Amino acid sequence: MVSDGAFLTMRGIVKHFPGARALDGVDLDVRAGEVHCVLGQNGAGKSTLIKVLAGAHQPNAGDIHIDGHPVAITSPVAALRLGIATMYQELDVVDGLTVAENVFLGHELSTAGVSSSGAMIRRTRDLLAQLGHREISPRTEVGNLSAAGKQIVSMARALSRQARLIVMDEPSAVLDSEEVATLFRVVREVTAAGVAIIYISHRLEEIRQIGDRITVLKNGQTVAIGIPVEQTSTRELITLMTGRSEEYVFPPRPAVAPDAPDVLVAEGLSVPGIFEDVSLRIRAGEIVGLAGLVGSGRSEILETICGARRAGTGRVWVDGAPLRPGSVTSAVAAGVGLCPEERKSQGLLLDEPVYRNITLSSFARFARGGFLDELRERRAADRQIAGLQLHPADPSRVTRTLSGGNQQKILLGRWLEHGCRVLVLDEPTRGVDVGARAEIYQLIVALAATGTAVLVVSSELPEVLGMSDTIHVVADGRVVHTGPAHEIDEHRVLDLVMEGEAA
Amino acid sequence: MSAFTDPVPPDETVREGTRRYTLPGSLARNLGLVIALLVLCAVGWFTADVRFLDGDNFVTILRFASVIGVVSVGMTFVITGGGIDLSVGSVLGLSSVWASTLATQTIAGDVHWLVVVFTACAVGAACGLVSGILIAYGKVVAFIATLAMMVAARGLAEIISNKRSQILDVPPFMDFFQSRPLGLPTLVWVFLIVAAMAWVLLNRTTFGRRTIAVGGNAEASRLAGIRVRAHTVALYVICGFCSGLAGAMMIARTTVGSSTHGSLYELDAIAAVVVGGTLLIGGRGTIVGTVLGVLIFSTLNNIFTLNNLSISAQSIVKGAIIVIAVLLQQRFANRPGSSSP
Amino acid sequence: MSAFTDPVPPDETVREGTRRYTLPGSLARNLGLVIALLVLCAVGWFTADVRFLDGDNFVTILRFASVIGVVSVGMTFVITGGGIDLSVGSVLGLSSVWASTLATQTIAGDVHWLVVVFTACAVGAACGLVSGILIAYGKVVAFIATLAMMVAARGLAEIISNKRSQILDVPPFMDFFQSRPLGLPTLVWVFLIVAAMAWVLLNRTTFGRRTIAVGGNAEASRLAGIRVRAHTVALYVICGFCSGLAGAMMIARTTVGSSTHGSLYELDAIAAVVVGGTLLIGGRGTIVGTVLGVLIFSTLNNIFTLNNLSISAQSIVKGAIIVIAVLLQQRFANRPGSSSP
Amino acid sequence: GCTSNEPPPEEGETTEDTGGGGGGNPNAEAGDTVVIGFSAPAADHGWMGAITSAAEDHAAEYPDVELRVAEGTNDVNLQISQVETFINDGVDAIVLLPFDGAALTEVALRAMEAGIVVVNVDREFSDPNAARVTVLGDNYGMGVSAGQYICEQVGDNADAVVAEIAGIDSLPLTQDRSQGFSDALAECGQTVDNRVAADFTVQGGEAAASNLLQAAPQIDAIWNHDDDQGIGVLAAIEAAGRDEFVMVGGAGSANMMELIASGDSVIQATVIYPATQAADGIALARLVVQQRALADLVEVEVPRLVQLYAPVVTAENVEQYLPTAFQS
Ligand SMILES: Nc1ncnc2c1ncn2[C@@H]1O[C@H](COP(=O)(O)OP(=O)(O)OP(=O)(O)O)[C@@H](O)[C@H]1O
Ligand SMILES: Nc1ncnc2c1ncn2[C@@H]1O[C@H](COP(=O)(O)OP(=O)(O)OP(=O)(O)O)[C@@H](O)[C@H]1O
Ligand SMILES: [Mg+2]
Ligand SMILES: [Mg+2]
Repeated sequence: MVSDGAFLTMRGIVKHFPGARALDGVDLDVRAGEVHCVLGQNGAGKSTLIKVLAGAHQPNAGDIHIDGHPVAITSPVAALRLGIATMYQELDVVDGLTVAENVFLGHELSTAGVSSSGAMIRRTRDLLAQLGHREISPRTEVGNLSAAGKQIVSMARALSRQARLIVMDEPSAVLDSEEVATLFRVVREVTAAGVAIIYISHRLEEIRQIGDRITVLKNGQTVAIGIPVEQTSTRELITLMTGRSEEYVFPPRPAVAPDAPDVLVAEGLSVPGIFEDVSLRIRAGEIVGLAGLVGSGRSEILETICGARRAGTGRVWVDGAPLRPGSVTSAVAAGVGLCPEERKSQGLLLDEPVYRNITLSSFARFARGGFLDELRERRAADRQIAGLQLHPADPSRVTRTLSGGNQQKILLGRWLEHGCRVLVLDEPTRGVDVGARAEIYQLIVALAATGTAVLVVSSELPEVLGMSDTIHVVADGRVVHTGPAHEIDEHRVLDLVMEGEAA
Repeated sequence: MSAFTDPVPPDETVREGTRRYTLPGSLARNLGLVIALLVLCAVGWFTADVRFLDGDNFVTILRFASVIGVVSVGMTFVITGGGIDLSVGSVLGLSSVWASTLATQTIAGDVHWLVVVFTACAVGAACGLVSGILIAYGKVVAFIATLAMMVAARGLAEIISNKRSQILDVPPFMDFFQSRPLGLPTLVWVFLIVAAMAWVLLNRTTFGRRTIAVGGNAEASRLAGIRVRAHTVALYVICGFCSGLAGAMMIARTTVGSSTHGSLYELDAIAAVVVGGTLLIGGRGTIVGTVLGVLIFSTLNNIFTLNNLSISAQSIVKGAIIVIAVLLQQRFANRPGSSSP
Repeated sequence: MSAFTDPVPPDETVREGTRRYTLPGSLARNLGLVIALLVLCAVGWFTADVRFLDGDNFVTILRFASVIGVVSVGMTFVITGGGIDLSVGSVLGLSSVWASTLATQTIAGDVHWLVVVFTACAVGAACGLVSGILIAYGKVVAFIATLAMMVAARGLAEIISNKRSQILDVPPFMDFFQSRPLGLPTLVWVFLIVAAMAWVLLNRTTFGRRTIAVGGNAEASRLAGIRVRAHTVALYVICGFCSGLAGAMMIARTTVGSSTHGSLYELDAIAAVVVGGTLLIGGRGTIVGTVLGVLIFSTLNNIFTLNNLSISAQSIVKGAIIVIAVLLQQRFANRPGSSSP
Repeated sequence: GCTSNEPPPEEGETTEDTGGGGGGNPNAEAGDTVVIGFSAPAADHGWMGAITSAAEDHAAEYPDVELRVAEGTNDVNLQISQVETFINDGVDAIVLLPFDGAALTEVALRAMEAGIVVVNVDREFSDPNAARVTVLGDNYGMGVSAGQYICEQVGDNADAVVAEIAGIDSLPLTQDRSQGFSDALAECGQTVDNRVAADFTVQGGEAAASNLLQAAPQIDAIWNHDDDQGIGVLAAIEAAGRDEFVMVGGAGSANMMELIASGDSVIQATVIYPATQAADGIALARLVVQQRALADLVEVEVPRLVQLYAPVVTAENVEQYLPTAFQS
């Protein structure tokens, strides 16, 4: 039953959660030195599977073999001993520790309990160099790094374990294209040395680029085991995952009416040290994208427009009325809604039921004299859940237990429910599966069609270029180019960024 | 917005959804506490028999619970909103002193009894306002800001009262609080009404919803348009108001205002709130749990008094019972991540 | 989509980002506290002149700080690891009583002074062990578990001591603690050594780094292969050990073991730790800050006494100063998210 | 005994001199069983610990007394509910050392109305009808005695520095003691130059005293309100190596008396504030309930007010008081 040369074999893995059947008999086998991709829609059970493999969850049933021997992975320590290192989907770093300390967390180099920080720093510096990030100092506290920086630390940690199998759960979600390229270079290096990789991503073109074989999960079951990448078309993969055969496309849209009024106008915004002199205008029904590299300050621009940061200079108008600077409440009241970049820490009440997250900005509407009419509230939430095709479609489920893509949909649902003049999206499809991605695009486009202004940031250039009417290219806190999206391509954007940074 | 809705008849889903996955009901969540309380009552019954089961005895338990109960209800709001208030005991003392001094010295003579109550509540709310502003706008950690308030309010109370107990001589005040409408003392009614209003406020209003949101994730609430800082201030004002009201109740119970009133009530109140199942990190609060927590502690004290246990042994038993009550509560509430502090 | 060659040297971009926001170093982080302390000293100097600047006076301040300092150092570990320990004061009392009773009654006669110290530390560590197990394995919230320990330890101390002060008559013990190596009293040396060891433990060892990891992100620590529960127990044992040692120091300072020793030390210790800049939610701890926090409080007491200020006025001023010190500390430490409780 | 230097006169029990226990006294015979409820503040300092221990021990000596001890508490709310519980319970008598006399008056009145004998100990009610018997120490008198003794010691040195280490400053009894002290000092033209307050505990006394000694480089006399905190005060004095002053204690613990007797300490005198008050309260409650009288008096009823005497103990008369001193 163990396939040829398989390093790892998992058979019939079952994992139940209270109220959810995350894995329902999953099979997987991974060979040494290959990049094995695991695909599946949001909530298919990919993360749960790798958590079982990593010893973070105990399966209800199923066997795991390594090198043909049955093993019991009872704890994260056991998995690490077996040579399995994992980069989790939720960033699993400790903010209060330095980069080097995070890399060696759990297997510190020490003499008689005293940390050999010099040795750890040297090793970390080597690892970071290998990952192409010499500029990150091993002594920096991780809390000061961006999400991408944290992902790199997480990667360095996995490498430092000298593992035989490295599991990567959506590592590219927070990386930009260059960083993904570096990641792939490293992946090729380690696989050449015989290390196996399990790679999870929702970006199918990445799978095509780096993957050797693919296992596809659907609703907690395996629908394809170890099919070779070259012999499988993208369309086939999508069919396997979703049961439908549509590739995600940017739905064709009518051009914005030339006489459409400006909905959002920002003049000369700047936050000292982060970005300067940003001016934007978005007309009704227009989608405006900000393109740039990770760390260029796009998130801060969005936050400032939404009042979450106080601008050093500059003002923002919505429908001609100025927003009170530094007040999210006034922005929300004027119809500006922000779907933040870090949905767990900035967006969601993780321990509250789904419906309360959907109505977080609008629950006052379901109240009379301050008293909530929960039935009406739930009914409204239910409408959104159905419209968003949330899975599972249960308004009372604790939000923490939903998969990442579904959590993102909840955030969209919040602003759909609130109803907004300006929707501001920071990385709206991060960690979202192909099916849901297409749905999100459709939602955004349909929203624009009703006259809403949309401002979007995405690190995936094809996405931001494909979706937007107008593109602003941001480099190092400055807008270096503004123009219609169809007149520019990815290479041009990167050239502009390079010029902007050099300037 | 509503352009994409209704692919499914909405009514269907709601009914389905709400029925199948409702969060554990309030009873289930508080089952552990109810069991703990019943066990305690059984112990009281076995060890003290009719003396425990007597109706008057229950009134005694309730009367004792009422003052600390009102304080704990206020504390529930602050803790649910992600804060903590160490100053409740001192503020109780300060408002009792302020109100009684006003009544006995400043105004003297004919003071309407409501003025006493009103003064106490106002003083409490003012203290809460100061703490709240320090925390929400001054960004001082709640623990420290209210610790400072605790120290300062106690000192102010001592200065105002000159460390003497002020005997309140406003007969209508005493008459009101010593009457027993429907067989229960007024103090108990006040507690019950405050608890009921708090329950409605926390569970049925937008204010309560905001409190849970702010306590659960302040940043997400802010980005969703909630005025987090103003709301935080409001929570401390509520807590201060409750402490002030409790100060007036304390005057009613003791006939005096004193700077020593309410000492260590912060610990009692926090303990009752946490035993009740409110998360100390915020984001989840239960008034029913708090009330049960308060009742557990006051029943415990009552049983101790009825039985002749040595004072020191009482302490040890009390420690053990606190742990057991929390274990029971947690077992039934079945919350994830309850091991965090 | 990553078929692009690196058009921009990536080094440039990220370097910008990481450099711009480096946290200020340890000194800068404690600068606010140092300033607060210096301001206090200046106040002391202006109001009490030579009496404040006297060398003996500084020794007085240090001696006063030493006992609570050792407790606070232990508390720093627990809080950094994401917990809290309310039982430190009671455990201090219990270990002082246990050690002195052992020395005066059980063993009597010839007891080596180290036995006294050892007993106190062992009793403290044992209490910490019980709390730690309740918290880590019993999943009782830390606040409640240690509250129960606080109540129970005080009761046990009263039973053991029969509520009397046990005068310790072990001359070598007193001699040791009353000597002044290099001009500083032994008690102060003990404090300094404990603080130094704690600094090394927290900042330079695997154990310390894991403490920060556990406090900052328990789940990530577990996934990284750290035995979070065992580590948590160890933290409470350390805190208990420090309380026990402080109990022995208290005997040295007062010549007696008493069940009343250490009352309300939990608040003082937590205040010193938090004023020092350790995050109450865990994940960041500073021994230097804690030591400065303790010194601020003891200097404050000293200045009050030198100026013959009434206790009530002291309270009010103290409240204000706590807030100012924390504001200064936060201003310089410049931590994000410090408004959470 | 718990001190190792000198064995105290009796193991454990506190000796009695008011009514019960002694041989030959007709009141010692057992009568009908008396249920007595006892409530006092928390034993958070030595004197209060001695009070409760003495009460418990003394009650155990009577076969006809059933004592119900309530948890010691500094929360008047809790103490009121303890008394209410006793009332519901139908005890025969309540011995009450209130945390705050005025605050407990109303509930004591209710107990009296319910026919329960209330014995008020130490901290006085604001209404004399609230207790059948009141056993009082003399806090003001204590201050006066200490002040007078210090006046004698410093003589007519007008510049003498007098310091005071008070107990818990927010208690009325501390206010009374300080008042008596400064009144007596005024008689001889002295004032309190430095005043600090501790909290009746050893550790508090030590901390307050070390700062006080620093604040006042030259002192002529110190009055320390409480001998339990006095242990800490002496430790601080020893650590500072100071001995230029005389110190007067308060309450009268056995340790302090032994030091006074030994004569080689700065402590020269202490003013007694008996820790047997509650024990006496229990003895009196029993007599009232059993309708007996104080055997040595002609009066057939137990008196309404027993105010204990606050004598000054010095090296001359210490032997007389040592046997009844409390072990702090
Ligand atoms: N702790 C939990 N409690 C309850 N249900 C859970 C828990 N963790 C995951 N689930 C459920 O298990 C299913 C699988 O989730 P999982 O996170 O493995 O999906 P995924 O394939 O990784 O999705 P994504 O691509 O969005 O990351 C989901 O329906 C999710 O709601
Ligand atoms: N909380 C923070 N603390 C310190 N520095 C920060 C913080 N947030 C952002 N930065 C810095 O601000 C700059 C802009 O970062 P930001 O993440 O907004 O860029 P971005 O273009 O939005 O990238 P991404 O696509 O990853 O969100 C970076 O240099 C980043 O390191
Ligand atoms: Mg996942
Ligand atoms: Mg960003």
